[in-house]
Amino acid sequence: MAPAVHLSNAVVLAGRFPVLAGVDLELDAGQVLVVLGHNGAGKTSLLRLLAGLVPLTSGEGRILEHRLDDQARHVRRRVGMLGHDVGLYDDLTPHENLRFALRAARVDPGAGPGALERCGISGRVAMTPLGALSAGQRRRVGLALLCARRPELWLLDEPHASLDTATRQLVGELVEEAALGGATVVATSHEPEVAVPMADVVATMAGGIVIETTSGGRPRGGKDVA
Amino acid sequence: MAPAVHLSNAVVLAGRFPVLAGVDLELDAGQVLVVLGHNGAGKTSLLRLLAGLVPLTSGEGRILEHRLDDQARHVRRRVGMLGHDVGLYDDLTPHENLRFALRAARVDPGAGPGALERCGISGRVAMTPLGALSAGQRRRVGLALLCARRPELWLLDEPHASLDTATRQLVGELVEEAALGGATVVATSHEPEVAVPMADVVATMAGGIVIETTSGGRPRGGKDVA
Amino acid sequence: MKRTLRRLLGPVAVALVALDVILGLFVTPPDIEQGDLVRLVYIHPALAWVALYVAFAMAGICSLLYLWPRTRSMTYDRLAASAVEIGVVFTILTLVTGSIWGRPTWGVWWTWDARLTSTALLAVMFLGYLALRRVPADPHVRARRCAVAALIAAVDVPIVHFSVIWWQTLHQGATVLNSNLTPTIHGLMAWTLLLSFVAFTLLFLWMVLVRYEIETLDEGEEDAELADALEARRQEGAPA
Amino acid sequence: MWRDAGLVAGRDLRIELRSRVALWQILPFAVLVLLLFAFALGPSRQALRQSAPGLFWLAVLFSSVLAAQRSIAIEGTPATRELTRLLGLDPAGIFLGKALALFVELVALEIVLLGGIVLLFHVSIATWLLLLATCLLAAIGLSSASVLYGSLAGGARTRATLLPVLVLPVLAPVLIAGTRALSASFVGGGPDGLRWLSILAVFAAVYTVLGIALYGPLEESS
Amino acid sequence: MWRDAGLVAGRDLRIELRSRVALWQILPFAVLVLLLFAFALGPSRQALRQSAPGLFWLAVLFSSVLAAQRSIAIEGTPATRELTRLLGLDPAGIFLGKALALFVELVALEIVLLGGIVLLFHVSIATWLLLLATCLLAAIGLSSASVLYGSLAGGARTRATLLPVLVLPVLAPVLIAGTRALSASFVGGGPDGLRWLSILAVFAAVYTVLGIALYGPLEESS
Ligand code: HEM
Ligand SMILES: Nc1ncnc2c1ncn2[C@@H]1O[C@H](COP(=O)(O)OP(=O)(O)OP(=O)(O)O)[C@@H](O)[C@H]1O
Ligand SMILES: Nc1ncnc2c1ncn2[C@@H]1O[C@H](COP(=O)(O)OP(=O)(O)OP(=O)(O)O)[C@@H](O)[C@H]1O
Ligand SMILES: [Mg+2]
Ligand SMILES: [Mg+2]
Repeated sequence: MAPAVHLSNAVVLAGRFPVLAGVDLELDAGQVLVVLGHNGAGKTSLLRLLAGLVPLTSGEGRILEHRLDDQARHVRRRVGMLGHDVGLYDDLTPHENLRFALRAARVDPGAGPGALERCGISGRVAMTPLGALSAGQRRRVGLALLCARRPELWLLDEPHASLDTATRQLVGELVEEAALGGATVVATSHEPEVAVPMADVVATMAGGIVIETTSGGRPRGGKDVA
Repeated sequence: MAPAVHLSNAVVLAGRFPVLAGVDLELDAGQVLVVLGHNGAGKTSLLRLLAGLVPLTSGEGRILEHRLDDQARHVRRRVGMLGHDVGLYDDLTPHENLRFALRAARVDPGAGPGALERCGISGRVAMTPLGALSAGQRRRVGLALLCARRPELWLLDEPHASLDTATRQLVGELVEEAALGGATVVATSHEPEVAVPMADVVATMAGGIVIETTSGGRPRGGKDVA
Repeated sequence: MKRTLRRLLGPVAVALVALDVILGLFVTPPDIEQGDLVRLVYIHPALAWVALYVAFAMAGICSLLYLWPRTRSMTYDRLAASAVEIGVVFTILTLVTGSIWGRPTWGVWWTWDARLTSTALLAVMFLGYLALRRVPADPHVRARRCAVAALIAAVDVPIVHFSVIWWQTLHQGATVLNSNLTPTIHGLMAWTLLLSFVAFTLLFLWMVLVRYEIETLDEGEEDAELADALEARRQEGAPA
Repeated sequence: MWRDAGLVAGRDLRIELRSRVALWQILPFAVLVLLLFAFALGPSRQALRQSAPGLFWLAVLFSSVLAAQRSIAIEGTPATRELTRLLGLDPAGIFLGKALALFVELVALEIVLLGGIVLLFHVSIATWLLLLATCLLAAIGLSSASVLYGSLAGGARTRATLLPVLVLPVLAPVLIAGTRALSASFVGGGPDGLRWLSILAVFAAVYTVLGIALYGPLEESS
Repeated sequence: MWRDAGLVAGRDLRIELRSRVALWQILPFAVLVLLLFAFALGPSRQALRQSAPGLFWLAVLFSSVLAAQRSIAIEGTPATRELTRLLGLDPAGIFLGKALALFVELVALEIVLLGGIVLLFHVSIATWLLLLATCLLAAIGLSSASVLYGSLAGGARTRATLLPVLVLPVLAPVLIAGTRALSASFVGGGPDGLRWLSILAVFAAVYTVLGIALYGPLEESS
């Protein structure tokens, strides 16, 4: 089977600055990759490339059988991303946001309330416009969207940031569930203590390239499925 | 000496919703308080109240000898805050941003470059408009501003979020330095492992009030100065 | 005392307006030139007076009182808002009655007369204030913003007034101002006219007070609500 | 495509209903523009009546730029735009949906403004059918072009200032043709009006087709 | 106060120099508005020349709303506004600084637009001094009022649409007086021009004073 994610010598420019300077990466379906690295190493840029949101300047990229250079649209449909900013509508409530997003993604919107509930958004909070929610609550809604949508490639940019202790554990559970279900997960992190245990592979980035790849702490059970 | 921070039964409304539902708090100059609590507990709201950015609906508040209800302007001048969003100008470079902010705060702008350097912003990054920087780099610039400005009350909203391992340690150092210099520090956190060791007092919030106050892990050296 | 005054104000205002209408419609004679149309004189000028002078002055003064730190209180904010809201109604009624009157007298619904133009401009200013008021914000923030907006608008009123008057007179259009009315006024008509001013001013004040009371009622409920809300908020922390 | 269009139009109109921006901000603005024109041109009734059709369309144009800005603002931050791209909505559907929502608002706007010029500028309408066709076709053209250009400008941090410069020159044909067609519908010049109407129709068709075709590649890049 | 004003004006102008929004977006918009007026009023040279002063000021007004929006946008997100409040800048200084930066841009704009109407609308200038005074006084009034209202609307998420409705009615006297004063400077009517000039002067003075006095309480809250 072809790998779920394949990058070779991928270069991405922002303006004239190469945010990615030749990344090689290969992941199978069902694997969990955690990306570490100093600030400005290019982790967010890598996720955005994998999501098909920025064009590849040179090098090669294939995500879930689609080429990144000319089939980015197909890539995007199958990818779910939780960025530094969740990107939902401030004027709509979490419920309405999920309803819209799930219908747009052609997923049964019935899964929305359950997912919100699971991520700890219920009652009053689920009825408050997103703009009024706290930082952590917004991220929870973003997580709930992923959880209800179940994309084939999960891209999580510092998924633990802003979440409280209870929800942090949930992130681990959701990632494990997704990987067991055959999805590929790429997460960045600045907290190796919590992130490495959930990874099959740990990549360390610096200066726009991957400088080291080691194996993570995920129990073998995960590997078997992949 | 009067306490640096004194709140009694402080209530703050956002719209009709009580984000703070009666907070009691007392801190001396030179003390470090770490605030823990679930998402939506009211940590950010507490910091914004202490900064004089939101009006007190009922209860009493005194910050550095100024009443929060009618002297908020004086409070604001003496407070430095690092929020979820740093709030500097995206069009200006870190250098220019610090230069403007320090001059506005009537501090010698000469301290800017040193502080940036210390927070790991130098060379190319210091010359790139803020809007192009990575999440962690932006927070570093925010930290550098505090570090150069040396306010009397530091308010840090999840100071460790988005920072890489090296800079995380720097946060602890800066807080310790500020406290030794007589400043009061209030920091929120979702990572007790890193935050509690730097605290004199740890307050746990839930549902808009402080439900528990314990002492933190800061060595007694800190206490003596206060 | 205040209460009884307010209770009295309503019936008195309504009774006076009714009296004015009866006098205007049935007792006073029709005009030689304008016929029964002249009866609008017992409504329209009074409406205009209330809309432009009473409402704007009230909004301006209340806003000033709000901004002045010593007298700051949400009461003034609410009063100003009520004055503007009711003022908009009166302004629109002025425009409508004026247009209805203008159609037979001038042959057009509208003419670029100084008074008409400034009325329209002030109506838009009122609308701007209401638009600002609808912007979601903290009540105190909103109160301050709106007070400043009302004050700026109020300061603009004389400037608008003079510029529009000069604008119009310099380029005299084909306007028939109502000077032809003055000679036809006789005793009873004058009294009815005077009555209309008093009646509509009282009506305005009463409506403002009612509007204000509705808002304070909301507010009063809010106080009760606040206790509940505080309790509910504190419970959020309890482990589920 | 139609399903996505409905979804997007529903979202835009729902946010509009909640915030009432069009009602409280854009409509008063449109009326205000009419007043300002009168100030600029002086109170002479004759001059105003003659230029009424042009002023009507100018007011529509400026207000529609404002409405387009609101329509972009609904998309929110760059992060929101990215999320929409990741959801895999059909770009043609997004375009149609946003254009539809804008079209509804523009028609409401035109009705109010028409009332305004009839009252304020003393014009009377001879050919109702022509008027109706002019307004509808123009609204289609305006909304399609605005949404298309809105997507061009929407990514920029300076979109509040960029959008008017981009979109107004493109809308100039609507202004010219609309003015002529409206004049014709006031004085009752049928055949002349039809010619201008056909320009409006072509404009509307071209920008709707262009929008459906180009919205995808555009969003791709922004 | 003056020190802070200089600091703020410096920041605004520096950001402007870097982004060139005024140059590349607002100026073209202003010229465009003139062209659209020409389209809307038809090709009659006589009519255009007569309405040139009014159209000039309308174009200035619309462009200055755009410039004011840019001036708010420079303040950036709510977080940026909060930071500014925390830095303890003197509110009167902030007001003066922002108004100064806007004034500089508006004067540049007026110069270009004057060139525009001289070329497009075939007018010639009789009294230069009156022209100069009109333009300067109007620019002061426009910038003060716009900055003041900008701060009112700036906190709102819908400011792009809210600002025009708020500020344009208040600016109407500038339009009227400016138009008349400009007409006078074209035909050379001195005394009449002076009367209008006095309205502009009063307007400028009132709004500058109000701004200095009220900016503090406003920023306090928003
Ligand atoms: C839409 C059209 C009109 C508007 C907006 C309008 C507005 C006003 C305003 C603002 C006033 C001033 C009130 C005051 O100073 O106390 C006024 C007064 C008056 N209007 Fe009108 N008006 C309109 C049409 C007319 C017409 C058509 C007539 C009759 C031919 C008329 C007759 C009067 C009279 C008799 C007064 C009071 C006497 C006076 O103060 O001179 N108005 N109107
Ligand atoms: N237009 C640009 N011009 C110059 N440099 C740029 C530009 N855009 C991005 N950069 C640089 O590219 C890097 C972006 O990295 P990226 O956002 O991927 O970092 P990251 O690894 O996610 O960091 P963090 O941990 O802070 O989130 C930063 O160093 C930034 O300064
Ligand atoms: N206008 C509003 N209407 C209703 N609820 C509101 C409003 N504004 C804020 N809230 C609620 O108040 C709380 C705000 O809490 P705050 O932002 O202080 O949380 P926090 O402790 O900082 O959380 P986090 O850890 O997620 O940053 C949230 O529960 C939010 O839903
Ligand atoms: Mg990042
Ligand atoms: Mg928070």
